Amino acid sequence: MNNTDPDQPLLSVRHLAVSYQDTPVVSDATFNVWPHQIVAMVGPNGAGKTTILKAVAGLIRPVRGEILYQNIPIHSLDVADVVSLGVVYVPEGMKVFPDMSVRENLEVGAYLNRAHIPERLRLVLCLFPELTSRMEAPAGGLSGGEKRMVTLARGLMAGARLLLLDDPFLGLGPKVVQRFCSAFQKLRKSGVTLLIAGQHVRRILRVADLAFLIEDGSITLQGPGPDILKNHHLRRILFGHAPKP
Amino acid sequence: MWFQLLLNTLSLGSFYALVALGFSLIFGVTHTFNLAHGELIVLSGYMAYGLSKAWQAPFALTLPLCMAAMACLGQVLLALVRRIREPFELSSLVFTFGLALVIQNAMLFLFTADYRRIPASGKPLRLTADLIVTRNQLWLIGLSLAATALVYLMLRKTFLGMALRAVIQEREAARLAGIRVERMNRIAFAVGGALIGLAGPLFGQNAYLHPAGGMEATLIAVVITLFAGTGRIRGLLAGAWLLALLESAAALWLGSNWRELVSAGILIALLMWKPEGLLARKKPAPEL
Amino acid sequence: SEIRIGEINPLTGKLANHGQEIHLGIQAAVDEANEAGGIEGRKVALLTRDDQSRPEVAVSQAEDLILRQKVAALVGGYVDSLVGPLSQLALRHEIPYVASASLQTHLTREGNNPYFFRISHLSGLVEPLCGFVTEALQARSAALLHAATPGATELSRELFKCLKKAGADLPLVEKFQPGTPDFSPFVLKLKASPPDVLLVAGFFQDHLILARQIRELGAPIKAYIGPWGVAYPSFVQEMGRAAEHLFGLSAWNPGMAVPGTEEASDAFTERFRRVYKKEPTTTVMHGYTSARVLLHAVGRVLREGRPLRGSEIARALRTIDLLLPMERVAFDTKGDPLHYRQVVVQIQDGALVPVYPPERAQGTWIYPMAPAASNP
Amino acid sequence: MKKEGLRRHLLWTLVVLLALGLWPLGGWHTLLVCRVLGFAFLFAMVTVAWNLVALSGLISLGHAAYFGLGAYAAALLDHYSGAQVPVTLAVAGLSAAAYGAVLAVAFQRLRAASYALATLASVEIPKVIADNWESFTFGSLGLVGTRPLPTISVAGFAVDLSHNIMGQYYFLMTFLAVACAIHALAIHSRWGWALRAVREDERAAAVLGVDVFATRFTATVLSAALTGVCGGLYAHLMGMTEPDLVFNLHISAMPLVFAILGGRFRWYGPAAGALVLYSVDQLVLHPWLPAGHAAVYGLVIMVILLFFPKGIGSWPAPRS
Amino acid sequence: MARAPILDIQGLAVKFNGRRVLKGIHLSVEQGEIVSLIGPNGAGKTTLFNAITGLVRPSAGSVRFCGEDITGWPAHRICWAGIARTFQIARPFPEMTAEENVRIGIWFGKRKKELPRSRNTREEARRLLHLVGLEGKEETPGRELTLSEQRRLEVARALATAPRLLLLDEIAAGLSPQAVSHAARLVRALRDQGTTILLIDHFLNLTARVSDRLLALDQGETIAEGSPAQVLHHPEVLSAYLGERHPHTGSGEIP
Ligand SMILES: Nc1ncnc2c1ncn2[C@@H]1O[C@H](COP(=O)(O)OP(=O)(O)OP(=O)(O)O)[C@@H](O)[C@H]1O
Ligand SMILES: Nc1ncnc2c1ncn2[C@@H]1O[C@H](COP(=O)(O)OP(=O)(O)OP(=O)(O)O)[C@@H](O)[C@H]1O
Ligand SMILES: [Mg+2]
Ligand SMILES: [Mg+2]
Repeated sequence: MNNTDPDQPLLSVRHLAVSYQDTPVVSDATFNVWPHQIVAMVGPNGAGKTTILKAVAGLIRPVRGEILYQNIPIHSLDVADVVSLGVVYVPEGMKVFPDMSVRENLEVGAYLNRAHIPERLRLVLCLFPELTSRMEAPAGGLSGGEKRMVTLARGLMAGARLLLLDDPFLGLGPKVVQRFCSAFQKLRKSGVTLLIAGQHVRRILRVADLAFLIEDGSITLQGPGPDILKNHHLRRILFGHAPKP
Repeated sequence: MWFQLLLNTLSLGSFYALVALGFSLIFGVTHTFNLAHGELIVLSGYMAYGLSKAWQAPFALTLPLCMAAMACLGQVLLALVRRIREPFELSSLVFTFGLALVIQNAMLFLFTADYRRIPASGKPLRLTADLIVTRNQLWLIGLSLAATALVYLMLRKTFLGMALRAVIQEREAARLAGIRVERMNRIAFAVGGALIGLAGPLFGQNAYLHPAGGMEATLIAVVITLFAGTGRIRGLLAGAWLLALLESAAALWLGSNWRELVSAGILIALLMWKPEGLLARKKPAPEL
Repeated sequence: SEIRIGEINPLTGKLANHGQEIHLGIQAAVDEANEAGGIEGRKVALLTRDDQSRPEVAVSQAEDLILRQKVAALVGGYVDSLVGPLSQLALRHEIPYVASASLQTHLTREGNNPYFFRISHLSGLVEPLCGFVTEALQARSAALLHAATPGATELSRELFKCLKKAGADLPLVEKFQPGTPDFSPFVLKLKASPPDVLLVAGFFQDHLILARQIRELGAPIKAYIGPWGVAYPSFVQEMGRAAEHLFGLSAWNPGMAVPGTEEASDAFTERFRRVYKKEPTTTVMHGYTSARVLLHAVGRVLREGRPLRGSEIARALRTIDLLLPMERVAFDTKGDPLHYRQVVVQIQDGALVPVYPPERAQGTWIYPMAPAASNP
Repeated sequence: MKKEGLRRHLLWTLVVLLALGLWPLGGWHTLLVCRVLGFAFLFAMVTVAWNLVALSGLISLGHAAYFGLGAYAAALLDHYSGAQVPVTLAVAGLSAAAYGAVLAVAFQRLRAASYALATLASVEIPKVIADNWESFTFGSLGLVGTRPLPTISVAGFAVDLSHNIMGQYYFLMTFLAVACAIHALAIHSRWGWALRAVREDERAAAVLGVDVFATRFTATVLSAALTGVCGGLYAHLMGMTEPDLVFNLHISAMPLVFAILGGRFRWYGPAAGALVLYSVDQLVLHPWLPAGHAAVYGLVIMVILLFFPKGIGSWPAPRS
Repeated sequence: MARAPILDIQGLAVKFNGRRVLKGIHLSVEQGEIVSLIGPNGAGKTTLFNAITGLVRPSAGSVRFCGEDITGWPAHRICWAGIARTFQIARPFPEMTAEENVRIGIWFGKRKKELPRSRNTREEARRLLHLVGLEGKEETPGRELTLSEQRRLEVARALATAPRLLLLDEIAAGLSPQAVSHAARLVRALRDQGTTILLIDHFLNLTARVSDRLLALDQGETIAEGSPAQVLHHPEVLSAYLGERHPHTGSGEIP
């Protein structure tokens, strides 16, 4: 429906500043996300990645700056309006609807976009076949990793154009991570833009067309993922040691 | 006599369920513990009474009118309740307690302290030699089945219902799925209000209207709702019937004075056996 | 200066309807006195308080009236559990208290309280009722149902005793919690073995449900008697045809006065309707009577030129003998009325017809009552 | 904020205590205010007791059961054996505590709504028994003529607690002081920390070594005992005990309202809520509006909740 | 002769609503060992922890700790006996500050009489918070901590009970690579102080680097046990957990 202009940034964050009860957390973040790219955000714990993503999703109001999605300012919109524009945030953590079955959990994900539920359900189950046998079980009784899968799958069900993934691999086993990671390329081909934050630095940066390093609420480094992975500063900040030659 | 008892029980249970339905929905979706529930029911009852007295409105017509009025009043209630802060359930409980006092007194002022009754329409029907069903009972059973079924279908089979339930369970995740929590609250209060509006005239027909009579209705609603487990609509009806059956059986065999003891005892026993509520799915075990 | 009278009644909550009726009766008596130029030229000020049917509130509010408002006497009161503590308070502060509606025996019989008076008592209900059932109706069997409140329990107990003594069969005696929304199991039991007479010591709202269910389920009893709550025009109005032929008790109703007071009674009725836009009831009359008695005693004290002290008013009360529309009021040494006696009335064609005792009857009773099929 | 806040807090407490303590020595309608505050102390004690359970994370709707049991125990003991008031009060507390212990064991798996409902139902059991065991409890007629509080001698002065309202005032105040002390302990002691941990996350608490059951059990039994003593006091103060009076829903609901409006997490919160609300209602609203006082009372509740979401107890202290 | 194992699990089985989640696990851990549990999501690792710490009642089997049979004990007694754990989905006390969270562990982790009389619990709590990298967050309520901070708090709280056996459930999840190395050092240091450690983690670089032994679970059963190298090359582990393509790194790239 929305024709994305490849010369226009899909998401444009300008001079964003966010605080929690007067404590500034993000001070001045400016970046663009271009359509059909995989963009990565890395940074040490507490740097402000989650905060930026939440601001984009409309969960917290920025104190300053603006967030434009396809040139529409979205920083003052309600979460639901942001979602209906096609920007879907998959939060960190394992928050599922505990008393609803896994299937219902996934269907709720598609609440605003109910056109192709069966297809998307199939796609999601290809990605997380572990859930197939648990579809009718209440989600509250899943294991930690299974809940994480439900959370991710729920986000995928929404049919997003811009998908914001917060620490997507957290709690997942290596095999699932691999499978999921290779799905990124497929998602991108199908027209989805991905903005991924997380701590699986290598894995994320390797696939990222563009990456930012966030420190103390501001962007200190940016560039194509594989390049930036070699950066000394980044390695010192994230890995605590200089790169091996 | 047994059939008669069963029929009476059924209608009493349906009465309980109708009284509880609105409360259960509002509590389930918005976590508002609305102690003014009974007062609103009585208010709606007075409205129907006024309509039928002043304009000889037929009973069937008063129902939709009361439902519409109460749905609107539900929005007012929501506007008030929205300002309450955490811990929401307890605070809303106390807040609506205050509200109940205000409404009660307003009704005392407006409608005086006289007991009123909405006359039953039409003669009782004799089904067999000694099985009699009154119009009132037909209304009760029919409407409670219909209302329960509708609310159940709405909650279980529609996307709206799924959204309502999602909001109950994880508010933030629901918002991120694009569900407008505010709108869900408004819907819950509107539907809940309409259910209150529906219960009012029936309450006035089956029992009586009195400004202080709301507390009893609230109590019924609270007991049935908590007993069934919040948001369990089918459980609500089953719980109401079960309670009515127990009460009637106790009154019949042990005498009316043991009625409360038996229902309390069984209630406690059932709660200890199934703390999650009557028809709750087997609990997904503690989350760890 | 004005004469300050304090009144305590349940003005809110479940008992509000009767509480407010008593209040209106008292108000009527006070207004009447003031319109007539006050008592010995002094205006009467009525200070009304709500007790919320809770004794500690009744006590606090009465104390407020006595200590802060300096009232000369107390009047009002609807339920015995509230009247009891107030009578003790009256004794402590030496302020006379005339209770408007109090029944229980022990309140006056136990202990010696020269400051407590009441214009009603239980035997004024039990005697006519029992006489009516056993002598007039000559019922062979009766069922008793009563609310789980002290007054209703005692009434039921006394009735039980007297019916037993008369040799009546009492197959079904039960009690219920006030506010029960459904009596159908009880009605089914009645239907299984119907007694001649059903005596229900419940309240207005209980009759609304029970009488209706009895009609609907067609329990073939011959008489339904509700000592309280039935003999009210509003009951007839709410129940419609379903109220037909039910019996109740009443101490007074418009057009049903103690012989010799017809004129005063009519004057009261007429005035009350005009001023308060309501139909006076027996409860209103209880309030009115209690206030009249108190004001009369106050007037006597003032007339005799004595100080308006509690002890003086109490003394005047003890020697009072006053003919009022509801009863001839005179107190025994314990403060109980000597002449309080209620009348059995039956609802006939929507009117309350006194039927027993014969000296106050204005019609004959219909027994057995019309079959259940009569249109509810 | 800390130090200054603490000083201010202490100052306030001192002022309030002094006012409450010295009031009766002379002031505005002393006797009347003493009577009203005396009852307020009694209900404040129930409120404080209720809050003990609430501090463990459970909302009880059944404190009328303890209250009624206490009242009946005292009244029956007085009636049948003529025991002295200290004895009847002790037995009142013990019998309520016993019921509390039974409930604490029976309801140990219940939480939140189901606990509330179970406690609500638990009132009916003693109530219906008291209502129907006519040969022993006199059924619905209740017990009348329970002897008033006795005369005690304090430091050589004989104080007739039944007639001396001021004596009654100090007497009840002492009880409230004890209850408040227990309540303070339930907030500031090691047990208080256990209660807090249990309230905030039961499983995490259990894994960290908090004995969840024992913590709750203690709170419930203490709370029941205190409430039972209040019931006993009530029976002696009013001289009568009726099922519907002492097992009244009102008694279960009142502490909840008072505690939440007063602030549940400060030692003085529940008591403050009860004292302020009860006395304002009785001393101001009732006389001012004999018929409409309840509406204003309801409005007051709503307003307090909107403007002091943490209860009026949070008012004097600086906001953090 | 070998000493008696500190933890000895025999045939432990757990059912949820009739579904067998653990099917007879045997495991014994020596004093001072670091043993890691690995396995795909939903294998039953957390459930095993729950069964050990008394939060879930096993349907069969026994758990012995220091020679004592602790099966079916209530959770707090197990804690007193010396077993502490962290939760995979962190559950801090939401209204308490981080410091108070830890102090709960210090106060209640042992029986009252076993607690030393005079202790500066405040200092101790701060030291533990510092240890897990939460300095500066002492006064933050648990509710306001980020997820990764909450996990660190879990560790500090568990340590506060001075356990002899520590069960760590995915402590590295969400930590930056540097913090993971820090965690690895912490785990080793704890072992050096004599604490026995059971570890669950999908970060293989943590588990493989620090543990003496690995236990691989799948669908409630042990599929492999032994040294890290052995287990990580075990074909069943490869197919069920690691995936065929990058057998050695998995998600746990070496930072
Ligand atoms: N609700 C909150 N209230 C106050 N401060 C908060 C809140 N949430 C986060 N913070 C603070 O904001 C800062 C940034 O947090 P954020 O969650 O954005 O970090 P992050 O980069 O996502 O870290 P991680 O890699 O651990 O997920 C942290 O210092 C955190 O303590
Ligand atoms: N409370 C519960 N009720 C019902 N089933 C449960 C419950 N807890 C866990 N399960 C099921 O038991 C199985 C094992 O769960 P467990 O949490 O032990 O997995 P895990 O190995 O820790 O997985 P992960 O790596 O994802 O944390 C899962 O299939 C899960 O669905
Ligand atoms: Mg984050
Ligand atoms: Mg796990």
